[in-house]
Amino acid sequence: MSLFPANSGPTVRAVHDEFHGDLLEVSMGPQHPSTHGVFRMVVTLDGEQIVKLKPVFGYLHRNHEKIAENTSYLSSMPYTDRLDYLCSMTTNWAYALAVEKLSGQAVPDRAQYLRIIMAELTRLVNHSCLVGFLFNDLGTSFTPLLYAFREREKILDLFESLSGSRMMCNYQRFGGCRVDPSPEWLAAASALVDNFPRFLDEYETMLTGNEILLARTQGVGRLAAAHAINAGITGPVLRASGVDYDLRKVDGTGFYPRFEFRVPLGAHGDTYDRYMMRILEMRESVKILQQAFKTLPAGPIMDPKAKLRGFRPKAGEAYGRLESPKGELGFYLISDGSPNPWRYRVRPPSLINLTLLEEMCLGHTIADAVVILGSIDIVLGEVDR
Amino acid sequence: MSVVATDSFLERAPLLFRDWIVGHFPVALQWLVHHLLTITAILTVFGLFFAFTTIAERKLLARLQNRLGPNRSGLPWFRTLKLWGLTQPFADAIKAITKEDIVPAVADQVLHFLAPVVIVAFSLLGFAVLPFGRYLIPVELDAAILYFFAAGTATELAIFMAGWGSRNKYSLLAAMRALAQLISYELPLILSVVPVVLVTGTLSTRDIALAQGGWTWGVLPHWHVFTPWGFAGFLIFLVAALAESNRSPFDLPEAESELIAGHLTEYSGFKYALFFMAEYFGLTALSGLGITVFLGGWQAPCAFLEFIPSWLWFMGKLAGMIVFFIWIRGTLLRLRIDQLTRLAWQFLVPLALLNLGNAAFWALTSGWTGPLALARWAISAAIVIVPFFLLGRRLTAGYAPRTYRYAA
Amino acid sequence: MSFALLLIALVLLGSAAAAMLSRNLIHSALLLTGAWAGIAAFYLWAGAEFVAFAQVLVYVGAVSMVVLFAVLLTRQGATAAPVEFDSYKRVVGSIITAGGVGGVLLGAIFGTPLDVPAAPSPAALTVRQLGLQLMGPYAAALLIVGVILTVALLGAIVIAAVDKPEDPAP
Amino acid sequence: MLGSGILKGLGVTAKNFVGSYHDPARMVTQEYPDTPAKLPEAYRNFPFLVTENATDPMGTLRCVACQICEKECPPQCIYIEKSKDKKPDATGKPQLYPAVFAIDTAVCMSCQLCVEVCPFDAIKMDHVFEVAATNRFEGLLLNREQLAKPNEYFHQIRPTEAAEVDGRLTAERQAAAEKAKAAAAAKAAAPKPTTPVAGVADPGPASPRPATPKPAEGGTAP
Repeated sequence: MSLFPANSGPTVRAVHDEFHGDLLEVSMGPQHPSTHGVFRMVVTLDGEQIVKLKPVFGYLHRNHEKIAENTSYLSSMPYTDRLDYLCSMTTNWAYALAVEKLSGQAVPDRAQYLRIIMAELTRLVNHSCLVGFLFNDLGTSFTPLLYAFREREKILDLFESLSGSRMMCNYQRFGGCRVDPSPEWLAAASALVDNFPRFLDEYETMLTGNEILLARTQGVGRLAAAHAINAGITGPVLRASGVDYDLRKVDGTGFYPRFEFRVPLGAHGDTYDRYMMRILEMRESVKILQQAFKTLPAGPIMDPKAKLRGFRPKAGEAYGRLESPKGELGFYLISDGSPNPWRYRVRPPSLINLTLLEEMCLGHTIADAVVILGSIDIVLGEVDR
Repeated sequence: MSVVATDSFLERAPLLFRDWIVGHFPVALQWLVHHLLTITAILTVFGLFFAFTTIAERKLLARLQNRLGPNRSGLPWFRTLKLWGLTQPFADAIKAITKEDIVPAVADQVLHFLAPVVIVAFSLLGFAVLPFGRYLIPVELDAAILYFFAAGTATELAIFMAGWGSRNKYSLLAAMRALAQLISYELPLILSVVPVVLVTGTLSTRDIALAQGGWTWGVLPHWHVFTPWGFAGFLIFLVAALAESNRSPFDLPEAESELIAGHLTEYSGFKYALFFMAEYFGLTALSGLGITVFLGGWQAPCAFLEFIPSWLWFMGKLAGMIVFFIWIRGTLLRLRIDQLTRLAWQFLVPLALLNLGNAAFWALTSGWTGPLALARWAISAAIVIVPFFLLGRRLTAGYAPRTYRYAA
Repeated sequence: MSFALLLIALVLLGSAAAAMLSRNLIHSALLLTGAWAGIAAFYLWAGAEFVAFAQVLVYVGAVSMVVLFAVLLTRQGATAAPVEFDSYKRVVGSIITAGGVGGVLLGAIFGTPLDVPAAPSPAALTVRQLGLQLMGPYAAALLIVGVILTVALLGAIVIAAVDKPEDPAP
Repeated sequence: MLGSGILKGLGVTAKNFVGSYHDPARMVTQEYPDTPAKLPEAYRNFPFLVTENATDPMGTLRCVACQICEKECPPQCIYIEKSKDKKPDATGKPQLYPAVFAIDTAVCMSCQLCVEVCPFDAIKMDHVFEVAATNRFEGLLLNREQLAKPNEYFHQIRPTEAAEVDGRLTAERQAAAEKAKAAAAAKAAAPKPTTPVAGVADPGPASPRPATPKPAEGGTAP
C-alpha cells in the first residue's frame, strides 16, 4: 500500500448524519486566484472533500454569437481573437475555415503552410502557458509559470512583429492570410523553434520527476475514456484518457497530412497524464514547425479572387472545425445570402471540456479541484462567449 | 579550545556597549535597563533582519524566476539614488501602516484583533534563548530547548484565532489546516532535536553550541550536522521547520491558489503586516535554533577563521538558512493536506524515532577508536539511510514518471 | 513576589471562570487555554521551570488543539442551545461531585501547615538532575506511565481507524 | 529515490538564478520607462489620420469621408460627418472631406480593419500606447484634430509601409496629371464647355467608390 494512496474516484459519503457534522458550501469565484478568470464553482465540502460541485459561468458573456449575426463576415474576425484570447491564431483559422467552406473559397499553398506554422506556434504558446498556470495552481511561487511565460513571450513577440499585436492577432482572412512574413521573421521563428526543446528539457528536469508533483497529480481527477467520449470532450483532455482522436489526423485539416507527427496518448486519464499530454504535444509541434519552415513554398498568401468587403456567400450552411490547442474548435454558419451570417455558432472546446468537471472532482479535496480545473485548460472568453 | 582570538574587542563589543549604557543609570535601575536593552537590541536587529529578509526574498525569488525584482524605491528627495531598491521594506511598512484596517462586520471582533498581536508576541519569544554569539545569549535557561518549543506553540493557536475569528469560509478551512499541521509537525520537530539533547546531555542552548566547538586538523568542525544522526536530524528538522513556519511547500493554511489567502483573507493593512512579520520571525527563530543545534551555533567552520566575531558567524549562517528557504520556496509545489500529515506521521516520525536510537548508539560507542570508529560511522549511517530508502519507497509507491505511447 | 502571584491567580481564575460562563464554545476553549497558560506561569513563579515549559508545550500547544478540533467537529447547532436542567438526578449528582472535589481540596489546603518557617529551599533542580531522578529512582513509575500512554494511544488508533475498502490497484 | 526529483528541481532553479546574471536569453526583462519599449514596425494601436502637410493638417487630410471604415468598424467606434464642400485630395481631385471625424478609443479594439478597408490610405495604425486621460468620456474620444498626424510621422513609425504607400500615391498623381494633361489636350482639340475636369466623384452622398483600385491586402500583399 502506498502512503499517499491514490484517490479512487468518487467515494462520496451518502449519509450526512449527526456524527459526521455539517457540510460546508464554498463559493469559489468569480473572484478567486485559481479559477482562470471569472469562473465560479459552488463547492460543497465535507471537511476538505468535495461532495458536490456546481460550475457557474457566464460572467464574461459578451453576446459574441448574436453580434456576429449582425455584422459582416469580416467584422467578426477581430472578435474571434477574443474568444480564446491565448490562441487567437487558431480561432481566426477556424472561423476562416468555416467561411471558406461556406463560400467555396480556395486557399493558396503558402497560406496553408503559414496557417499551420501559426497554429503550431499557438499550440506552444497555449500549452506552455497552461503548464505554467497548472503549477501555479499546484502551489509553486510562480517559478514555472514565469519560465513558461519567458518562452511564450518570445513567440508573442514574433506574433507582434508579424501581425501587429501580441495576442489579438487578427491574422487570418477568408482565402489566405493577412501578412506575408519576411525571411528575417521566418529565420527568427525557426531559430526559436529549434531552441524550444531546450526549454522543454529544462522544464521537465525541474518538474516532471518531482515527487510532490507526482503525488499531487497522479490518480487525481481521473476521467474514463467512455465517459469522456460520451460528454463530447476533445483535445488533450480526451487523449489523456487514451482515446486517439486528433482532428489534425482525423480530418486532415489544411495541409496537416503533409507533415510527420505523432499523437501522444495517455493511459490513466488523470491530471498527470493531461499535463504530460501538453508537454509531449509541444515536442510534436516543434517537429511540425521544423518541417514547415523547411518546406514552406513561395507564392501568394491570398487567393486573388478573395474579396475583403462586400462578401456575400450564397445561401447554405457550413461547419468548419480544427484541432485548437484546447480541443475541437468549430464554427457553424448558416448564410441566407446576405452580408451577415444568418446563424453563427461556436463550438468552444473549453466549455465542453468543462462539463465533466464535477465528475472529475468528486471525492477529491478542494486543493485537487483547483488543479483539475487547471488541467482541463479553460479560457473564460471562450466558455462564456 | 583556543583562546587566541575569542576574546577580541569585536567579540565583546556588543556587551561592552551595553555595559557602557547601563553604567549611566542608578544601580537600582540597572537590572531593568539591562533587560530592556537586550529586548531593544533583539527587536531592532531582528526587526531590521525581517525587513531585509522580505526584500531579499523578493529579489532572490525574482532572480530564480529570471526577473529583476524590486529595484525602484530609493530615498525621498534623492531621485537619482536608487540603492538597488533596498529601501523597499520601509516603503512597504509605510504603506501597511497607512492602509485602511478592515474588520468584517460579522467577524469575532476580539479574536480578529487578538490574533495578530498574539502571533507576533509569541513568535518573538523564541529569540530569548538563542545564543547569538559566544557571550551573547539574552536569557540563559537550563531548559532552553523546551522553552523554545513551548513559546512556538502559540503561533498556530493564533492562526486558528485569525481563521475562526474572520468568519470566512476560506479562513475557517485554513484554521483547520493550521491545527492539523501543528499537531503533525510539532512531534517530528521536537524529535529531530532530541538526539542532540541525548548526545550532549543538556537542554541548554549555550551548552549545545559549546559542545560543537573544536576542529579536527583545524578545518573539520565538530558540528552535529557532520555526523550521520546529526545529518538525518537536520534534514528532519528542516522539513518540520518549513511546516511549522508555514513556508512553501507546506504553506497550506494560506494556500494562495486554493484558499485565496487562508487565514489572512480578511486582514488588511498593518494587521496583515503583523502576520507577515510573525511568519518571518518564526522562520528566523527556527533557523536560529537549527543553527545552534546542528550547525555549530556561533562556532567558526575553521580554526583560522575564528578571528571573525562569533555573532557574525551566527548571522551569516542565519542568512544562509534563509536563502536556502527562499530557494526551496522558489522551486517546490505545495503538498495536499492529507499528504502533509502522512508525510509527518508515516515518514518523519518513524525516521526521527529511529534517529533517536541512532544517537543513543552513537553516545554509547563514543569510546570506539581506530577501525572501530569507521564501523561506528558505517553502522550509524546505515541506521538512517536504510529506513530512509525503505520508507521513501513506501511513500512514493505507485508514483513514478510515466512513459507514453503514441497513436499509430 | 506575592504581587506577581496575585496577578497570576487573577488571570488564571478569571480566565477559568470566563471559560465556564462563556456561551461561545470557541471562546471557552481559548480561555481554557489561557487558564492553562496561567498554570504554567504559576509553575514558573514557583521556580519549576521544566514543568512550566512542559505545561505550555503539552497543554497550550497540543491539548488545546485537540479541544478546538473537537469543538469544530461537533455540530455548530449545539452551541446555540441553552443548557437546561435535565433532571434533579443530574443536579444532585453534580452537587455531590463538586462538593466532594471541593472538600478534598479544602481539606488539603487547611491540612497544609502554612506557617512553618521557610525551610532552606533546596537549590532548584536542574534538568539534568531531574532526568537522573526520573531515570534512576523513579524509572518504574516512568515506565508504567509510558506503557499506559502507549496503550491509550493504540486504543485511540483502534477507535479512530475506519474500515476502508482497499483501493483497487491503479 | 525519494528527493531526487526535488534536488533536480533545485538544480534547475539554481541554474536559472545564475543565468539571470549573465544570460540575456534568461533575463529578458526590459526596464520599460527607463529603456523605451522597442516596437516592431507592424505594431498597431489605435488609428490616426494621415495628413499630407504638417502646417495645414485639416486642409490636407487624405480622408475623403467615404465612411467605409465607419461601416466596417466592428465595435462601431468611428463617427464621420461629411463636409458640404469639396477640397482637392492627394491626387488633386476635388473630394469631400470629414467635417467631423471622431474615434472613441475607449471602444476601439485596434483590430486594423479600418486600415485594411480604406481605399485612400487615409487612416493608419499608430504606435502610441501610452494613452491616459483624466476623463474617460471626452478624454478618450479623439476628434479629427487629435487624430491627424503628418505623413512624416507615418514614415517615422512604419518606414516600409509608408514608402510603399507614397510610391503608389506618386504613381497615381502622375497618372492623374497625365490624364489631366491628355484631357486638357483633348479639350484643346475639341472644346466642350460643360465637362468638368478630371472625373469628379458622383455627387450623391451614398456609395463613394474608390477612385483607384487597391489590392485588398493592405500594404504588404504581393
